[in-house]
Formats: sequence, C-alpha cells, structure tokens
Amino acid sequence: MKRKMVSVLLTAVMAASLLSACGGAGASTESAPAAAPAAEAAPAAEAAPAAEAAPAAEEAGAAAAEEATGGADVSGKTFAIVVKSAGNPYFKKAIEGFTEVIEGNGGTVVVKEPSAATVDAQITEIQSLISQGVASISVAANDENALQATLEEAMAAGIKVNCFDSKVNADSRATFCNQAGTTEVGQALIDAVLDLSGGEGQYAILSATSQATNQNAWIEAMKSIQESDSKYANLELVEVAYGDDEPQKSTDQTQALLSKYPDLKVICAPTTVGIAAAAKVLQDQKSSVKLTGLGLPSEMAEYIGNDDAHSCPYMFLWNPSDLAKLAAYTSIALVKGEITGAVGEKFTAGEMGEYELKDAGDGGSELILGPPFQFNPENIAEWKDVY
Amino acid sequence: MSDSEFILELKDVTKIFPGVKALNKVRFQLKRGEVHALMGENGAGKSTFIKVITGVHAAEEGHMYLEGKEVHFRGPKDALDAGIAAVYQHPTTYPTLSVTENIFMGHEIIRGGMIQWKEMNAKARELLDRLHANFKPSDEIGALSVAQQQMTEIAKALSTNAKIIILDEPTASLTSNESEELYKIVDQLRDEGVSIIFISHRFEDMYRLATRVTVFRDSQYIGTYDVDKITNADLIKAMVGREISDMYPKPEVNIGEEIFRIENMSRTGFFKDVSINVHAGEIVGITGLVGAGRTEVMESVCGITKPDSGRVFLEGKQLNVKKPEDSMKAGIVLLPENRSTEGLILSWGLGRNVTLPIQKKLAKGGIFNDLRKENALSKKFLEEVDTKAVTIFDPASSLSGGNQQKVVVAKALAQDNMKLVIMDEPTKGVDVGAKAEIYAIMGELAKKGFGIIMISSEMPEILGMSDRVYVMCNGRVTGCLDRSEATQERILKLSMEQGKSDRKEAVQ
Amino acid sequence: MENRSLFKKITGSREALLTFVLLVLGIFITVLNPTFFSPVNIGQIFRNNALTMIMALGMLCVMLTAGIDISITSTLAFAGMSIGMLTKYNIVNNTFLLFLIAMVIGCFCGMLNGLIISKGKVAPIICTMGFMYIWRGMAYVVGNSQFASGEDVREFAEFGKDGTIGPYIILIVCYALFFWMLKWTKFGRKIYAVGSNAEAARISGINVDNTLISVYTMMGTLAGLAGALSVSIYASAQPNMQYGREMDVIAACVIGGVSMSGGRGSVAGTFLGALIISIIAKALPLINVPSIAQNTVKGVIILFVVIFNVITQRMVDRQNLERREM
Amino acid sequence: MAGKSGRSIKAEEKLTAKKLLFTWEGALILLFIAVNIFNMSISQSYTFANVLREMPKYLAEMFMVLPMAYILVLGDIDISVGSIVCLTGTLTCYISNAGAPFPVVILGCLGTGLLCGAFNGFITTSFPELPSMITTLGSQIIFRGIAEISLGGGGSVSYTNTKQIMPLSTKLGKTVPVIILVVMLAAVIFTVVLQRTTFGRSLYAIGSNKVSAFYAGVDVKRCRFIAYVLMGFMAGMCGLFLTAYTYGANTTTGQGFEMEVIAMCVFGGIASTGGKGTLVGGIIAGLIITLLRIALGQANVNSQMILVIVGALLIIAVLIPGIKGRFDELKKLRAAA
Repeated sequence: MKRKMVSVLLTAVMAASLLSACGGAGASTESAPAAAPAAEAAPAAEAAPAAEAAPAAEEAGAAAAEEATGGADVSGKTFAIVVKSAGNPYFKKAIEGFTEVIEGNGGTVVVKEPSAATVDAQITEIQSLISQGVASISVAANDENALQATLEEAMAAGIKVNCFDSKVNADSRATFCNQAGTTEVGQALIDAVLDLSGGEGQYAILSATSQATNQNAWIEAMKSIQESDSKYANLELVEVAYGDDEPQKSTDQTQALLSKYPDLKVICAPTTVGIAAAAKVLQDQKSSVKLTGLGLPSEMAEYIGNDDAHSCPYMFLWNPSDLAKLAAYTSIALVKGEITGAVGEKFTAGEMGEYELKDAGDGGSELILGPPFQFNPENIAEWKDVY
Repeated sequence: MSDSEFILELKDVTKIFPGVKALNKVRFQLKRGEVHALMGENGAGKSTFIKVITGVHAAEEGHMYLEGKEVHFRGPKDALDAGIAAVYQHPTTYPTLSVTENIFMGHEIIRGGMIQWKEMNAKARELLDRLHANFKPSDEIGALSVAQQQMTEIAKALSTNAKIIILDEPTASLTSNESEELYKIVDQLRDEGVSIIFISHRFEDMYRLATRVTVFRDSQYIGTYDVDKITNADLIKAMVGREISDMYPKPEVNIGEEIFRIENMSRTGFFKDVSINVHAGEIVGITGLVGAGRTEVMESVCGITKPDSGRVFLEGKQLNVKKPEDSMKAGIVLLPENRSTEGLILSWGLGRNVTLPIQKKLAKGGIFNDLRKENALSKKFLEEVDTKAVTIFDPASSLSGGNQQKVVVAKALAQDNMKLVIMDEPTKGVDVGAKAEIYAIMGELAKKGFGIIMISSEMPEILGMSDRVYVMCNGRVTGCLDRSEATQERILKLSMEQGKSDRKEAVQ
Repeated sequence: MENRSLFKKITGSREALLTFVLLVLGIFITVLNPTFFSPVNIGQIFRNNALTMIMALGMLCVMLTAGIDISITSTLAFAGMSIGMLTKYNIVNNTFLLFLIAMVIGCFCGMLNGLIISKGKVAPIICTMGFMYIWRGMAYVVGNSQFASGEDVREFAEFGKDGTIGPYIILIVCYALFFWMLKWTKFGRKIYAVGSNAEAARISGINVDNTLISVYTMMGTLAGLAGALSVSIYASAQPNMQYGREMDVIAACVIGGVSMSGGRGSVAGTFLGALIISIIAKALPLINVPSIAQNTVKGVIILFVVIFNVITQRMVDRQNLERREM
Repeated sequence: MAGKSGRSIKAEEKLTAKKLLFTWEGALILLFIAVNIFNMSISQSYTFANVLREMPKYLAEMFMVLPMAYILVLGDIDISVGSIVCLTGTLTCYISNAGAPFPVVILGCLGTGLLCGAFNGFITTSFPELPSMITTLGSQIIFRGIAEISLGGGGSVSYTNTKQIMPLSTKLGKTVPVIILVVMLAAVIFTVVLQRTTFGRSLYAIGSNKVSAFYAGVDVKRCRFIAYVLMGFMAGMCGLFLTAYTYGANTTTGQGFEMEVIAMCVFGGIASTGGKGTLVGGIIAGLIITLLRIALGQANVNSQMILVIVGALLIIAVLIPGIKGRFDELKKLRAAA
C-alpha cells in the first residue's frame, strides 16, 4: 500500500517538475519579446537583430515609427498575433515584423502559433487570448467562416480583431490587411503565364489544399480575367491540382501533370510549398515546362533563372514582414480608436505611410499592402537572405 | 555415488517466487538411460523444478550436478547447450511458423552467415520419419493437432542431440492410443541412451514407462521409489498426504426418462450423423481420440458453432440454438475443456465468474447489476463445491487447477434452470485429490436427477463414472456401450476400427 | 484436381494473391492511361515512395513481434529537421555524415520506444503515441519556425535529385538486407519467434526484451534514414513533413499480409503491399480520378484487400474441411 | 453437497477511504488537485469563468472519450472517430443549408454518426479475424474521403443559418455553456451503464477474455456492434457541437481527435489491451489534460511544447503500473525469503 502512495506522489512530483521545466522553457523562448518592453538588454536581444536584418533598410527605422504614432500611448496594452500554424518561415517573418512595430510603440506582443493548420487549433488559441484579455488580435485565418463565433465573442469582450494574409468573413473582423488585391495577384499570375507560354498553349495550376481561401480566390480571379480579355484566348487551363502544401504530394501532382499533358507549357503554383516542390521536379527533369507563381525568395533562389538550367524565370510575393507590420499598425489604430473598420477611414501606418480602408467586396473593409513584388534573376540574390 | 551412475543430480534446491516458496530444499537423481517419473499434485512444484533444470528460473539455493560436475545455468540457452531439452506441458510451439522452423528455432544450421534451409528441411523430415509422424516439415504448426504439435516438440528435443529430455505431462492432451505411440517413442529414446524425466498425473504412464518415481508434495521432496515396488495406494498417499478410499464414488441412481436427444447432427469437416441421448440421472461418457469430434458435437449443441444439420431435443421439445445464451436459457450447461481460456476469466474475482452467465437474471430490471445478490449467491455456490479461497474477490488466476475447475462447477450450479450438464474433460490437469472431489460432485448431480454428459480421454474415469459410453471416431459415433459391457479393450477397438475402414474406403 | 491446385496456389500464397491484385491494377490503369508504364513513371513510383517502402520494412519487423509503431513519421520529421538545420547553417555539409546523424537520431528515438515497451511493459500503440507527440514537437522546436529548402540543402539534395540512383540504391540495399536478415539469419528467426509465441521464445532461451529493443531500434533507424532521404529527395525539411503518413506504412504492411497479431509476414509481401499503395497514389491523378477522391479510393482498396483475404482464407478452410473424410 | 469442509468464503469487501485513494482513480483525483494548483500558479487568467469559456472545444472531444472507453474496455480500438466528426460536421452543414428545420439537422447529424458507427461495427463483427485497428484505419480514410468528395473543390462549407444552430453554443445565465450540461448528462449515463449494468459487465468480460465470455453466454457480436454504434453516435454529437462553435466544417475538421481521445482514456487507466479501467478515471484524466492545456495556453507556452508535455505525461502514466509492479514483486520476494 505504501508503495502505491509513493508512486502516486512520484507521479505528481514528476508531472509538476516536468511541467514547470517545460513551461519555463516555453515561456523563455516564446514570450521573450513580450517581456521586453523596456530596455532590459538580455531578453530584447532576440528582437534587436531582427530589426537590424529587416529588409526595410531603405525605409525608416523603429525610431521613425515611434515618432509617427506618438510613442508610448499603447504601452501596457497587449497585442496578439495568431498565425496559421507553427513552424512556417513565412509567418516567422510576419511575427518578427509585427513584434518590431508593437514593441517599437511600447506595447507587448503575444504570439500564438497553433500546433496544426486547423480551425480547431486556432479557436483554442483565440479562446486563450480572450482569457488573457489582450487588446487586439491579428489573425491569419485557416478558414474564412469557421472562426466567426469565436471572434465575435472576442469582439464582444472588447478586443479589436483584424486579420492579415487570409481573411475571415466581414462579420468577424474590423478590417483585413490584404497583401495584395485579389485581382492584382490574379492579373500578375495570368500575365506571367501568358508571357512564359509565348502567348498560347496549355497551362496548369498547382494549388495548396482545396479549401485554401486565398489560393481559391486567386485562381478564380485568373479564370475570370482570362475570360474577359481576348488576348488570353489561346491559353488553356488544363487542370487545377492540389498538393496539400506537402512536398511529397506536390511532387506527385507535378509529375502527374507532366506525364498527363505532354504539351504543357507553364505551371503556375500560387503557394510557397507547391512552387518549391514543382521547381525541383522541373529542374531535376530538365523539363521545358516553365514555372511561375508565388514563392519565398529564400526557398526559390535555387530555381530562379532565365536559362534552361533553371525552372522558374520569375515569380511573385510580397514581404510578409511588411504585411504584418501593416497589421500591427492597424491594430494600434484600432485600439487607439483612430479607426473603427469602416470603409473610407484613413490612418497613418508609421513609416509605411497613409492607408485608406477600402471596400473588400464582401461587406467589410480591407487595406491593400501593394502590388505583388516580382522576383527575377536580377534581384533574387539580394532578397534571398531577407525572407 | 560415482560420476557414472547419475547423469543429473540436484541437491537442496530452493526457489522463491513473490509471496511463495515454490521449491523447498528438494533433491533429485537421474540415472543414465533411465525413465524417471516425477509425480505430485498440482502446485507441488514439479513444473518449477523442471524450469530450474532447464535454466528458465534461477534457484535461490542449491546445487546442480551434470555428469558429476557442478553447473550453473544462467538461461535456457546454457541448459540446451549442456544437452538438456524439455517438452513442456502446454506445447510451446510457434503457431505461425512451419514445422521445420519450429524444430530448429534457436539452433538453426548456419553456414557462411546463411541459414541452410534445405539441410534443415531434410533433417526435419528425417526426425519426423523417426517418430513415425504423419505430417510434413512444411506444415504450419497452428494447423496441426495438439498431439502433432507435441511430436514436433519431441523432434525439436531430438534435434538438439539432447542427453536428457524432460517431458512435462506429455499425455495430458493425448488419447490412449496416441499415448501408446508416445510410449513407443520414449522406449526408443531410452534404448538410444537418452535419459528421460517424465511428469504425469496418470498412473498408467508411470507403470508403462518409468523404472523409478520421485514424489513432490507442497514444494518439498517426499521420496524416490522403485515403480515395481510401490503400490498405487502408497503412491497416492505420498502425493496427497492422506488416503483416498474411493476414487470413483458412483452412486446408485434410478435412471429416469430420456431428457435429452441429439438426432443426426452433422457439421462439415468435424462430425457426421451423430445421435446421442441422455436420461435423467444418467452419466453418459463420450470418448474417442482427440479430434474425433467429441468436443465439436457438444459445442454445436451449445450454440458455440453452427451445425449444418440435425435436431436437438430437451425434455421432448426441439431446441433452436443460435448462440450460447439460447442453450443456457433452455437449461444446458457446458463446462468447457480449457478452464483458463474458455471456462474462466482469470483476471476476475471468483464471484464475478460464477455469476457471469446469470447476471441478467440477477440484475434489477434485467439491467442494473445487483451486487449484494450476486455476492451472496456466488458465496453460496463456491462454498457448496468447497473451493479453497479466502474471499469471493480473489482473482481466479490465484487458484490451482483443481480449484479453478471447482469454480467452473459452481458457475454451472448457479444456473438454477440447469437440466443437462456437459463436462468436457472435467479432470484434465487436475490433481488426484481434487479429482476425487469433482467425481463426488458429479455423483451428487446425478442423484439430483440432472443428465450428465462427460467427455473424457481418461479410460479409468470413463469406466468408473459412466452409466453408458458413446465412442466416437473420425466424426462418427462408432458405438454405445452399457456400463456392464464397457471394457478398455472394446472402447479402444471402437475408437480406432471405424477410422481404419474409412481410410480404406478413401483409398479405393 | 488441376483447377483446385491452381486455386490453392493463388489463394494459399499471399504473395501470389498480391501479384494478381497488382496485375489487375496495372492492366486497369494502363487501359485508362497507356503512358502509365513508362520507365520514367516507374522510376518515379519508387523514388517518391521510397520513404514508405523503407519504413514498411521496419514496420514489418515491429508487426512481426505483434507490435506497432505510430511514432515513425514524427521520428522522421525530427531527424529530417535536425539535419536540415545542420546543413542550413553550414554546421555539417557532408552528405554521408548527415545521413549518419539522421540515422543515429532515429536509432535513439527507436531505442527509447523499445526500452519502454519491453522493460516498462507498455502497450506499443500507447507508447509510440506518446512519442508521436513528443518527436513531432521536437521537430518544431529544432526548426524554430524555419524550413530548410532549396539553396539551404543544395549540396545534400544532389544525392536524391531526380535522375540520380542514390535513393534506388538505398532502397535495394535495405530490401536485400532485410530479406537476408529475416530469411537467413538467426536474428530474423528470433523476431518471428517472439511474435509468434513470446512465452515459448523466452523458455527456449531467446532474450525477448533485447529482441524487442532491437526491432524498435531498427524501426527508428529506418525512420531516421527515411528522414534524411526525404530531405534529400524533396530538397525540403519542414517540421510537418510526412504528417499522418504512418498509416500508409501500416496499410502497406497489412495489405502485404503482415499479421497484426505477430509472427506472420514477409519482406516480399511487404514490398508488394507498399507497391500497391504507391501505385494508387501515383496512378489516380493519371487516370483522371479527381485528387479529392484519392483518399476514398485508397480506403476502399485497403478494406477490400484485407476483407478479400479473409474471405479467401475462409473458403480455403471450408474446402479443407469438406475434403476431410468422415 | 460433496466434500463439504464447512470452509467459509468471505463475501464482504471493505471499502476504506485509504483503499479508494490508492486506486488509479484516487491518484488521478490527487493529480487533478495538483494540476489545478499548478495551473493557477502559471497563469493569472486561470479563473473559473475563463476555464468555463475555453472548455467547450475540449468538451466536444469529451463526448468521444465516453464511448471510446467502451471500445478500449472491449480490447478494440477505433481510429476512425476523427473522420466521423468531419463527415457528420460536413453533412450537418449541407442538411441545414438545404433548408431543413433544426430537429431534422440534429437527427441527420447524429444519424450519420450512427451509420458510420454501424458500418464499423458491421465490418469488425463480420470479420472478427481482422484487428479493429485495421478495419477502422480503412474506414478512417473512407469517411474523411467521403467528406472531402462532398466538400468538393472548395474544401469547406459554412453553416449559413447560424441563428438556427446558435442554441447549442449559448451559455445558460451567460456563464454555463449548454455543452457542459449535455456532456455531464452523457458522462453520467455512460458511466452508470459501464460500471453498473449487465451490458457494462459484458464489455469487461469480453475485454478480459473474449472466448470465456462467449462460452458464458455473453453475446460478443452484439455487444461489440453496440459499442461501435455508440461510438459513431457520440462522434456525431461531437461533430454537431463542433459545428455549432465553428459554423462550418472543412477537410481538416476533427483531424487527430482519435489519438487525443485515446490518450485521455489511457491516461485515465483504461488499458488498450482491454478489460481494465473505469470511465470515472477516463473522465478525470480528460479533465486534467484539458485544464492543463488551457493553462499552458494561457501562459503562452508554445503549442507544440504543450503536445510534447501531454505525450510525456502519457508515457509516464502508462509506465507507473509497470514500475509499481516491479516494486511489489521485490517486496514480496523479500517477504518470502
């Protein structure tokens, strides 16, 4: 009997020690930026090099940001960022940008990286944020509608909600920081396809998952632009394949496209994982099929080039760090009451200049970061180390 | 004693298991080329003793001498290397592997880093031929009968060129003539100079084979005797510690009306056209070779398997049995052959085991378990069969084989609508003392007017307890003998004759 | 009589049955898309499914001991992420060394599984479920929100590049090694013995615990190897790599006739099972089955094959019974 | 009767507080208290109101812990439940979007779950040769596959008539979510059925020794079938409430739920080998894991790290009985010597 008691106590002690150890470790890595509003050097070390490395060398630094927004008037307030899932460098950049702006303005940051790219995981994280009573939440949603109930609850609790990268529906947000207008992305992509195909021929799209909101919107935009203008009349979209943002499946799908459509000229992959997988397949097979789409320069540097040895002449993306900075400024503006999310409102996003809330076409408002940026052999070397 | 006289000698061996002393300063001497029987009740420590010899268990105290030299086995491997091989009570075969793979498991013939399958197959063939086995080296063990599996085990022991072979209850699952085959093999081995230790509950085995017998009781050494110099009664006394006056207490019962009848029941591949009837108060024995279809017939009666055709009547009414529950509701109770796998849930308390079949009847509204009622009832029946247990919550696994069998009987008695009891090998693996008690219970049941069917391979039991004996062979009933006309010879003849004639027909 | 023996040959041997299924599948696909059996396609089938095929070997051994390991893809991700990071930050750039490191990591993970399962008497599915969470989490921790891809692993990816023979060689070596081990060595016999009847194995002097530990260690090592191979073939190390694919590996083994209760299964069967799973993944996009239906088709085929096998087994048993003379 | 020695066998079991405490459930209650103290120390937001508000998503999974306990007690396993949640959630949305009244929606959802469970039950009981792990692996892929096909290219569906399903996610008196009451009711029913009825006893009998149970007249096939049907039904329940909280479903809905649910059961002392453990343990364990995850989330511990902690706890929990067994053995050895 005594043994049992011992074992019971042992469990409790082991569990507790394990938890406190892990909890401690987790806190030190995760909330380090959050714990560093003041000038205490050690914990702030992580944020500092990030700021230095930021691509915005030509843009104004943190000091300018502070000046523009009036310094410490959001101090003591907590701003949360919820990304799609953990372990993604795109969102790592976004988190860095977000943190830079918020801390530059004296606020604290809570970072939530859900364990999986699912709605359930995001709901759990947002619920936790409501409990903590944060001032605002910026979320890159895994599903447009599924977060509605939770986000409405957050707004009812006085939390300002905006989204970036992938939107939620108009009822669940104040506003949406759009990386680029849907039409603009669609236009850029279809133009690239037209250019690379030489004006005619078959092309295919390799997308992420079948329910990825952004990709679906862009693909729709491409299709409608193609129909509306006769210069695209000789292009034929043969298939939209889904690689589920998995390297293996994307590889399978790319290879299937190649063997199914021998006359294929271009593959367009508007997703960072898919484009990298496709680029590798095409380049390894020395295929004549050309690739374009949306991709991270750091992952794609290997494949970008104008000659036959490279599979991707050029591609597009925006700066995730800038996008998150915009989301951060938007959050601050919402918290300070400068904007409410109504169409037509204007505010100054620090060094990024003035932005106006436009009609997003879904009943809500949006901010557009700017047109997608083209990465080509000339500038890729410069950007590959940035993000 | 000289080195040459004893090939194996153990002195003052003590083995302790958590909570019990399984062996207490036992000794043992095995002569070169002798067949030595080791006897004792269940729990006397025989199996533990064997495992000490084969290195499976390490003894806490004591010495072991092999050919005069002291040896210490650190594991079964050492014992095998030293030339000691064992065939355990429950065949320790690998059911998913072939006969060859089984025979050579652990001592494969390896040359150049490769297992020599061809050579091993040939050697296995040779060994099987030597044992007159009727199966192939490529057969999968799981598909063979228990007897055939046992033969494989013996082939395995032979393949190691063992000097000492230990047979732990090899005849427990064999029928008389299968046993006879085994005897021949043992004789042959002895003539080849192999020393054999033989554990058995059956006296016939001992008389037929052994020259000397050692008796253990309660983990202690009692004595070693020359087989031809000790009487049956003395041996029982040595084993049990007391005298058993009447082994088969068959009461005089007025046999009543017919209560149970099977008509022309068949199941493809197992039995054909079986008709059996039982009267109230009658003990009907069913015997035959293992695999003759005895158990299978009764399983079909009880709804465990589905017969292809045939009818079953209980008290004149035809039964429609689809699952075991149906037969139980009608009043037929089966005591299955394997207590541990079919009769009991070993991890459960005794009480729960007893009331499992009738839990619905006891439950409030047929749904909610009535623990108080259950406990009272199981206490009553467990005491009635005199189970050696402290509480009804003791797990069934903590009891000896005989007591487990009593629990199975209590479980049957608790079914108050019982009319017919089917006991499948009720004394298999049960020691002498408990055997007598089980026979006594059987007699009591007959007195109360129940019909009893007893499936058994043990000739004395069949002859001692049955009012009538059905003999089955190869799926058919080959004869029905009255108590007065049943003799060992007639039964043996019936259990083999039919098979032979059938085989001839098949050839033609 | 002839017919019966042919029937028995097909139904009696799992491998023959699978070859038959494979043939039917192959013909079906070729009719719908004649380009399917091109050398390029066949090469890709093996290359893209090398991971599943390699891990199926380890799973075969684990399942032979009546165990299961659902932590393998987490181990794969942990090992893959670790070497991805090592080469990304130019700490280690030697391809061979990276493979070795991945295998050592996998070996360690597997050994932990083995120790807990054998010494701690924990059910394999539960133990490996715990580690499934742990190693996956560690993959994220190691990665610290970075992928290793493209340029980061350029040198390392040379090994698994399309057109190189590296992955094929690893595949062939692994299969040859395991075939030899399970069929011709003592250790292979021990694995079968432990799975078929652990108690008997113990009594006949086989160290059951050590066998279990080695089996799970082998599984882990193979998962580590697969992790390195994955990084090399796809030029990408992501913490969520191969998420959920452990079920494909298990399915491959089960289709290949490996029994979950242990002691039954062969390298040839496992290979055929893995091949069937691979061909399904490869062929569905080619024969214009929409990719959203791929899972359903895969599930139906898994259930069909295992149920088909049960039914043929029942038929064989029935036939054997009917042939018994009464 | 024969051989009466007049030996008496005790039929009373003394239940002392001490004995209760030394069961696995007792240990879990202690751990529950310890975890709560720990939680309060790491998170200031760990208040009753907040916990109550964060619970529902986890509670939806708790629906499945209940029947999963049945399945595990049987010695089976069902890894298709996450996919059933996905399929039922998807169909619920489609049924409602087609304009069906709310009762029809609920019936459709639970009915789908029931059918999925019946499919599993049918396959597993018709082919007892196949381990349930394999059959449910097949149906896991198929159920999610069907959901994927019905979701089509978009991969997700919204519950457009959100007002209709709102009652399921409301809070009584603005604090107590409806789901808590439903879970509590279900927990009581499932616990009573498992621990106090003949059906529950039959499940334990089958899990402890299938053959003996069959010989003793337990209808093995029926019991297993019912357990799978209940599993499917409760997975449908989970799907229904999850839909009420997410206003929709997509292809990833319910992903990984099966393992989380099994982990809760096993942590609660319900062995995957069958015949062991109680639902009380499963429920407490489920609560412990849930509360721990909530508090760690509030303390902003990395979400992957939380999974590592849960995994480690699970392994420690299943190791303890083995370690304890070794200790007991040693003690007995010493006593005997």
